[in-house]
Amino acid sequence: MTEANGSWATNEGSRYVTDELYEQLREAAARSNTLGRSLDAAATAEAASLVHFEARLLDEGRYGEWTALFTEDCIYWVPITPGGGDPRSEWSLVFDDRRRLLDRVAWLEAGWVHPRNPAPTTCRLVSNVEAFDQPDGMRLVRSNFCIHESRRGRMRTWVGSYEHVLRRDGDAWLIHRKRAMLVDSAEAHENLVIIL
Amino acid sequence: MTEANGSWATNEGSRYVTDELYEQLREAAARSNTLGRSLDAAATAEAASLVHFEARLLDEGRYGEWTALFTEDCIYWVPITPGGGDPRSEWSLVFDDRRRLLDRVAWLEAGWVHPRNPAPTTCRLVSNVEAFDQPDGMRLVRSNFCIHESRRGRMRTWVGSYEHVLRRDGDAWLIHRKRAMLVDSAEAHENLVIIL
Amino acid sequence: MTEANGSWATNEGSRYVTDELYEQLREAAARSNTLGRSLDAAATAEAASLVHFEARLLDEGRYGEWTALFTEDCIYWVPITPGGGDPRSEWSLVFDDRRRLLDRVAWLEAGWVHPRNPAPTTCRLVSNVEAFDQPDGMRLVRSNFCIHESRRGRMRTWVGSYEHVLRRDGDAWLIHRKRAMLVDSAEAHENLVIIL
Amino acid sequence: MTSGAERAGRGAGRDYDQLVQRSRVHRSVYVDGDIFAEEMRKIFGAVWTYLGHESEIPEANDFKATRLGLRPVLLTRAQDGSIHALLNRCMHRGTVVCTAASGNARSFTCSYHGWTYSNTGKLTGVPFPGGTGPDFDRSELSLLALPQVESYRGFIFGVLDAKAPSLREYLGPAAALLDEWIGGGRSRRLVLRHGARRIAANANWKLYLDGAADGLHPLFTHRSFIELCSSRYRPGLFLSEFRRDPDDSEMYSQIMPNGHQYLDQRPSMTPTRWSAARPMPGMEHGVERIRATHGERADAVLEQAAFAGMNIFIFPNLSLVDNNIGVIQPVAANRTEIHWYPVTLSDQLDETLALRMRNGEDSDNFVNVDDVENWERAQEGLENVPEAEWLHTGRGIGTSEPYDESQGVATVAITNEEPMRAYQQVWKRLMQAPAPSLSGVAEGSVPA
Amino acid sequence: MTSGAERAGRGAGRDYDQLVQRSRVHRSVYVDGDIFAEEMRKIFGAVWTYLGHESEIPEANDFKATRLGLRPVLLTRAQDGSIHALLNRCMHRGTVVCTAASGNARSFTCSYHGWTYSNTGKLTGVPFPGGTGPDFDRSELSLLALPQVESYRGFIFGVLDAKAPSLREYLGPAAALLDEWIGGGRSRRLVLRHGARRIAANANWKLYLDGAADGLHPLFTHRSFIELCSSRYRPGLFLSEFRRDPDDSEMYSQIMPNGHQYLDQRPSMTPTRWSAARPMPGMEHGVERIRATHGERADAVLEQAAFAGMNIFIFPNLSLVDNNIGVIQPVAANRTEIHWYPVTLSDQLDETLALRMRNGEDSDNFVNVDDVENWERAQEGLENVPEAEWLHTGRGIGTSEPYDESQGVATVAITNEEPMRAYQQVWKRLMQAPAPSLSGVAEGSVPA
Amino acid sequence: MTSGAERAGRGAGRDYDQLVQRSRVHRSVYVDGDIFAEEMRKIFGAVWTYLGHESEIPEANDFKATRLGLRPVLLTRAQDGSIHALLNRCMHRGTVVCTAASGNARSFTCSYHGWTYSNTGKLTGVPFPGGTGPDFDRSELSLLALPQVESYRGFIFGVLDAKAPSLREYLGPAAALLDEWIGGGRSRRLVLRHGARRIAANANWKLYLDGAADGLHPLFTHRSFIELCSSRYRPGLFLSEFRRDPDDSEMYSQIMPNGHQYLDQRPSMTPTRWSAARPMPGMEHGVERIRATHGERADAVLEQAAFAGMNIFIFPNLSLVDNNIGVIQPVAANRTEIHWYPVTLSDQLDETLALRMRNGEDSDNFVNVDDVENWERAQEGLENVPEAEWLHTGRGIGTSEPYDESQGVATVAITNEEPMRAYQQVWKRLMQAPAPSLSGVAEGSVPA
Ligand code: FES
Ligand code: FES
Ligand code: FES
Ligand SMILES: [Fe+3]
Ligand SMILES: [Fe+3]
Ligand SMILES: [Fe+3]
Repeated sequence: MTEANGSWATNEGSRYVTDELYEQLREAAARSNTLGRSLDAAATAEAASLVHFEARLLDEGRYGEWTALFTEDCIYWVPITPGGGDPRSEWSLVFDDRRRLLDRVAWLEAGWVHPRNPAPTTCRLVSNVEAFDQPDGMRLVRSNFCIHESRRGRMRTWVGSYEHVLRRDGDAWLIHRKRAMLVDSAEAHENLVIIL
Repeated sequence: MTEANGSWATNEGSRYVTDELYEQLREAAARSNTLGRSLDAAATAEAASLVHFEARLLDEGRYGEWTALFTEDCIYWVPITPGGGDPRSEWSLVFDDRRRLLDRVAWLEAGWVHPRNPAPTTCRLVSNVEAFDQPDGMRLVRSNFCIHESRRGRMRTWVGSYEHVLRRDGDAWLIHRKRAMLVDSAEAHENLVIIL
Repeated sequence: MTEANGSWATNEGSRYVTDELYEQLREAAARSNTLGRSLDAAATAEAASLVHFEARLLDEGRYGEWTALFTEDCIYWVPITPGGGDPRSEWSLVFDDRRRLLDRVAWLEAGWVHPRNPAPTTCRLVSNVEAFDQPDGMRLVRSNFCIHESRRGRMRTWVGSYEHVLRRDGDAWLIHRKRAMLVDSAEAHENLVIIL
Repeated sequence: MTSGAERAGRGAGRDYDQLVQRSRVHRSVYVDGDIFAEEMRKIFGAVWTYLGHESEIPEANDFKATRLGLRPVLLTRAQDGSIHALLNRCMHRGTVVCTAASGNARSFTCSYHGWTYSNTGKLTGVPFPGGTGPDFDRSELSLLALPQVESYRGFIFGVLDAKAPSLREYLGPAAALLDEWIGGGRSRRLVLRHGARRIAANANWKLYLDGAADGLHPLFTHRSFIELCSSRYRPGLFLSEFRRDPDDSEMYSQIMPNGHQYLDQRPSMTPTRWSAARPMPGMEHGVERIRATHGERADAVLEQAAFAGMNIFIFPNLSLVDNNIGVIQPVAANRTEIHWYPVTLSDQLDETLALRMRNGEDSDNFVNVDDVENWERAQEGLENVPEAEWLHTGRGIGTSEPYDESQGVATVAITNEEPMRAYQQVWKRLMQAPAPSLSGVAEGSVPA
Repeated sequence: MTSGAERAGRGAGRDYDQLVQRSRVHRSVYVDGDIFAEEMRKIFGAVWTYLGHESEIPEANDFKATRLGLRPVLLTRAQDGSIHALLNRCMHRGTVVCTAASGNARSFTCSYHGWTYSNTGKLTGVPFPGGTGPDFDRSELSLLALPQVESYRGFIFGVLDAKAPSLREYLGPAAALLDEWIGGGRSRRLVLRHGARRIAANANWKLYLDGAADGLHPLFTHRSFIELCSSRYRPGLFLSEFRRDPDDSEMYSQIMPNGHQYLDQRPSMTPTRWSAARPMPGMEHGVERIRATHGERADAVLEQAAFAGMNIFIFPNLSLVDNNIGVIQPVAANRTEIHWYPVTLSDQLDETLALRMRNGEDSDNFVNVDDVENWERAQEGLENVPEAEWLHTGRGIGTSEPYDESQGVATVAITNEEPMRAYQQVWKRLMQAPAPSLSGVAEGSVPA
Repeated sequence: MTSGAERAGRGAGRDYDQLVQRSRVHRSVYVDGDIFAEEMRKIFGAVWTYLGHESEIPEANDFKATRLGLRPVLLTRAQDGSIHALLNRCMHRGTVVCTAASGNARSFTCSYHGWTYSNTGKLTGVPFPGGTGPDFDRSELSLLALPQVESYRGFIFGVLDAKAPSLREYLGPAAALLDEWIGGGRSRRLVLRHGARRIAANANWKLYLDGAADGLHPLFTHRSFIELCSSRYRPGLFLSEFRRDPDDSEMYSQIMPNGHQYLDQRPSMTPTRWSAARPMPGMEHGVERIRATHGERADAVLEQAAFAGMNIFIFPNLSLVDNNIGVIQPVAANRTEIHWYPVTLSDQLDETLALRMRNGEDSDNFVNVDDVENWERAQEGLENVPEAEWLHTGRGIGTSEPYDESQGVATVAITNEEPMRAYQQVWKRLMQAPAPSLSGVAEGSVPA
């Protein structure tokens, strides 16, 4: 990863995080429970293919391939406030721009994280995939997840819904924004050291 | 909801609940473990689109839109007896005709239900969607569900399989009958104050 | 079941379990976390149709129909070693050739298994279905499962991922190999008396 | 890790006179696991306790698995029709002998080493008897059986004390209430064959008892139901009467010896009980059919689908409400199940059957859930504030005589907490008495 | 099955002088459920305990649900602006009166039987008062309230002991640290309105305290974060100073009376605290904007987004770290929650807001998880090896004077375990004292 | 909330002579959490207890995480090849030092504050030693190590008592059985490198022991397997011999000093052990290959894939069954894990390997599950019926002499419960003795 050096501290991997972006995120979250019916079967299947591939990459720890699914100006966001709230003025469980997302992967992979020694194994069920077109040409994908995490004989579950915003990139779609909304986001959680 | 008045007490929202209906429900339940392979991908996707939309409406508390998915002579049934049993002579966890279904929504929405103060949040995974044609022109849909319900720091799960019977309504399908069969339907359950 | 007699002890239902087969299984497992994107929507839907049908047969205890989905030289394998390991030199939770698979069904159905008196009820969520073509013309299917098992008021869950290898049989696909990889395969488990 | 049963005995040192006073009860009575373990020995089975209903085991050799407190019990009907309550626990090494919920069997074979018991509990077979040795006496190793099992109008009760006075005596004036609840003369029988709804609450079992004859809570606890009825239907439906000041109400509560309680709701269900019924699925169709068939008797027939309006509680675990039998099943100090059995009548008309089912579901769906939530909120408050030691139970003191069992039946206002105070005196008396022993067990007994 | 509270009292017989010694502490202090139950009565509320912040209930009649140890508490602001801490447990039958997390209400009605309390705790209404009886005295049945509730710079504390010395006295020299943490003069206020992050650890609550002023663990516990910074960024970022021998460090720890502790991390954050900040989302955009707007004041403005660098711990449950308030919430002997509230300043500039949020998440995501894992590993080791009875707490003995509360503030090296030894002496003193009682409760008290 | 360990001591007051009698054992021995906590101190480690196998740590500096009762233990092979059993619990604050299941390491660094221990347990490094203070003596803070660790034929055992007689002495006549089980002369070694199957049962660990040499239960417990064999295959397969009256059987059980037990199943596996094997996957192919390669030796070679037919139990936690090592891992009074390790022989032929694996899975899949269910049913019955206090253990009394350890080996019929009675006497003796202490720990010990 050539990005993994001090130059990041002033590079583009974070510059797009502006008040305007925050406002977009806040509005999108607030709007998210007004969606109608999913697009047709083809669009839904296309979306499912991507979110299932993504889930598999995470379950198998293929983080390099995983980050390659994201746009350069991506956001990976796990709000605490049910529904999303306002990330500009509130804490999130996770709020990653591309730089911090790469930090996170580097941190996971370096091997020093005690709650990942030994590393948990995970299995992600992602169902209820639905797809929607946005006015800006992006593709919005909703799905629900249930992640089982096993470590040292104990099992944890992480449950909630995803909203992926996809941007077309040639023939394919890239993940532009990913929001994971835990069903119990504002409650106490044990250590979160996996990517949702 | 203009239906929400005393006139319901004698109206059509219940009149279709006859011995014949009970017999149909009993027979359909008894037959339900003889189904073969699902219809083609298109029919399956169409079915999935509907049950996933329904699940999302329930997770988001959009009860008005949810009831609009049902036919005027609908049944929402959650049997206690594994397999279904005979609803005419047995209790169910839920047995709603349209009137009682609207009662249920009104009851939920009025805000007086103590176990919903505060209201639980839910996340429904609905998978294994399969679709079948019935001789009477209806479309039968089978799926499995796992609903996580979070409230005041505690998580509950409700697990089982759905059978939706859809009736064509112009271009679309409406839910004519919905049966939710909990995998532990005859066991003790904590408060059931969500719609399954 | 005409197979259910002593002739099995020397018949073809096991003869294909050779060192070569073991080597194939070991290699396939080792390769399984290098898969790319799923095939198109049609192939995925076809695969989903089969694994969902299979899941339903198991939930409904239709074991005769279930075994009919498998090839004559099938393998049903549940490794202990995460990722699969080497079944030739390691124990598995289950390692069935066709003969032992039929043994298992006969054992379940005969009614003498104490932990199945009464029998548990199950509900299988199978999601994240993806399909891949193999060089040998077989169709590989990946999916994730969460099985809830209820018995005498207690609920257990079995969570992990499946890999089905399908072989074409005329118009249809048969299950040639099925591998169920529990997310906690190497941890302690309570009684496993269902088919995963 | 601590099983409930092993703790019995630890609760023995409590000063129950301190814990249960006339106008207050100590929180430990609801939250202390040691007291709970003690209750499982000293309440359940120390007095006549409901075990099941004859209609659940109608044929010779029928059986049903049930519990007496926490103890697994097989309720059997022998070949000769007699009813037996056997502790479902092998006398060899303690294995639960039968794991089926119900069935028909002349004998039960333990799955571990094959000891076989008749359905009267007799050890009839031990494998390879040549190896048992000379001291082995099969006759001493019958399943422990409740020394007394009796039924009244189909309700089967059992007691561990061989010398306990008769069931009829124990029921006292409640027997007549049971008759009245069943109605229709001695030949009418109840039928439990309509499934069972089991609910679980994270709360102490006595919270159920506290509400058994209480007319104060419905207006607040059941507001969601009352509002539903009034907003979507009309005044006068079930429970709406609880809006009124109970001093103006014709409803009343009654206290009986041995902890039994009663609340008569029928005065609020007029002109007929059916008229108070909330519309239920199929009502219009059902009513039309009944009116067409039964003419002037239609109103009387419809009463078969209406709630009984009688709330009878037989201490410690049987509750008759609406048209249901509720069985209180304690699980832990802070966990209780209620098993609701809808019942019908031996002369139930086919045309009222479905209406009766649907009507009953209404209470389960829209009423009971609010009770459960309040029990759980009470348990939470009681467990977590040690400084607030007391439950207040003094409402109505001074408005009625302190209940004394020698009185027989006492009638009080429905918001008076005297029924609660009365059963608590019974509870205290039992907790202060020694635990009952089974013959053959007491000798050799080891203090736990 | 055993509720925590019921066990209070069982821990009473412990010989705490044996269990807490100068250079070691007995494992039972961390694993024994009876001691935990005792702590919930004798530590939480026996001294001034943090309950919430004024900015969480800014308006008249605002309320917030919180806990005092395990006890559910309603923190209310009355119509007149006064603040009250009410035990959220109905005086009738113990029901939790209010299940909302926060809101605005003049009164609270119990969902069970409708008793209504004002937001100062007064029982203002009982339904159908005609039936209560002559002995019923509403004035004796107010919600139990903490007899003393005071706030300092917006931090609200309460204590069960009506005669406890003032909060200001209890805080002692820590009050000045709070001032310094807030900064900007007395008119600046803190704002808690940015959500809360609740984490759960399967470990005893005191494991948090043990690390509150400890400068030894970061290099090892937080190695994942330190490596992340150095491998992907540059030297000198947050926590990297802990690599150096603390004897060469300018950082220092302080011990204060009543168990309060302090670690000053600012000497490691130079030239400005902001300069030690790890890059966070939006940093470049934010910094440019601030530099453009504020010119030479930009560096000073950026300090608003930087960590405070002061680690203040107010015994027993309030921790100020980074820019967050951490509240220690014990759940069980082996379960603890920490509730982190990011705070901003009343004069926070809009342009530093998002940076401050993002910066704070960094510690939560990449730092705290390693603490939690180590607490859980410690709990596992402590629970399962009875032969290894002791935690070693002797580091630094002989390098500094044994702390005595009469000293006021003592300054020690950041790896010296004297702060831990000091709070343990306070803990021991409290555990050896009787539990506090609430007026009206003590009389009538029943030994649990 | 109550950790198991904290309860040790509460079980101390039990009258074990009352609880364990010649023909019966009290239920509390199986259900009482306090007795369980006591067992974890007084049984596991008080006598030689199995910890692991040499083939699991073959190389210098290999290690494996295991448990001694509940205590986490690191089993290490030092650079010099010596084997050590270290309590995996940091001497600083109790943290589990190593969370890896196995690996190769010369030293272990605690993740909390960086104390470093060699793989012989020595504390070799403490960070920033300048700050420890003058009293800090590193040599006193080594990881606690089992004072005695010995192995026999690769089986590694440890004991907490420095003065315990040798392992060889403890094994007594069981050592020869181990030799026989391994077979093939002293040069043959066992290999544990084939994974491990861990099963969990909601039952007390001693239920495993009760069946270790019991020939009565198979016909009933394992009926599903026996029926499978006879319905789909032919007579004479594994376990089918248990259908016959054991008095006519050539199989026999043996009792040895220190609680060891043995059941010889080989007489039922004729003409060869392999001939009793149920068909397993790959059998035809494997047999053909072996016959083709080995000619007349084929039958002998196939015995390598067959079950050993010897059931050896070394008290308290090692069981040899089929071709597996079973390790009994107690978790709670009502929870036990059995860890099954399939083993092969150092001279195992490649062509028998897969057959041996597949054969072993058969027992796991179709046999053991029925044992587990019966243990759980027994636990359920034992926990919930306080009035049925006893497990009956009297079968065979009067048919053989009461076993006395001075006898050495005693042989009894396979349905005689004398082996169970015999180990219970050992259990009682240990529970009546003081708990073992580790040097340096006893002094300073605090009664829990
Ligand atoms: S436990 Fe019932 S026969 Fe042995
Ligand atoms: S418990 Fe609060 S009003 Fe009765
Ligand atoms: S706990 Fe191990 S180094 Fe501190
Ligand atoms: Fe009620
Ligand atoms: Fe830290
Ligand atoms: Fe066995």
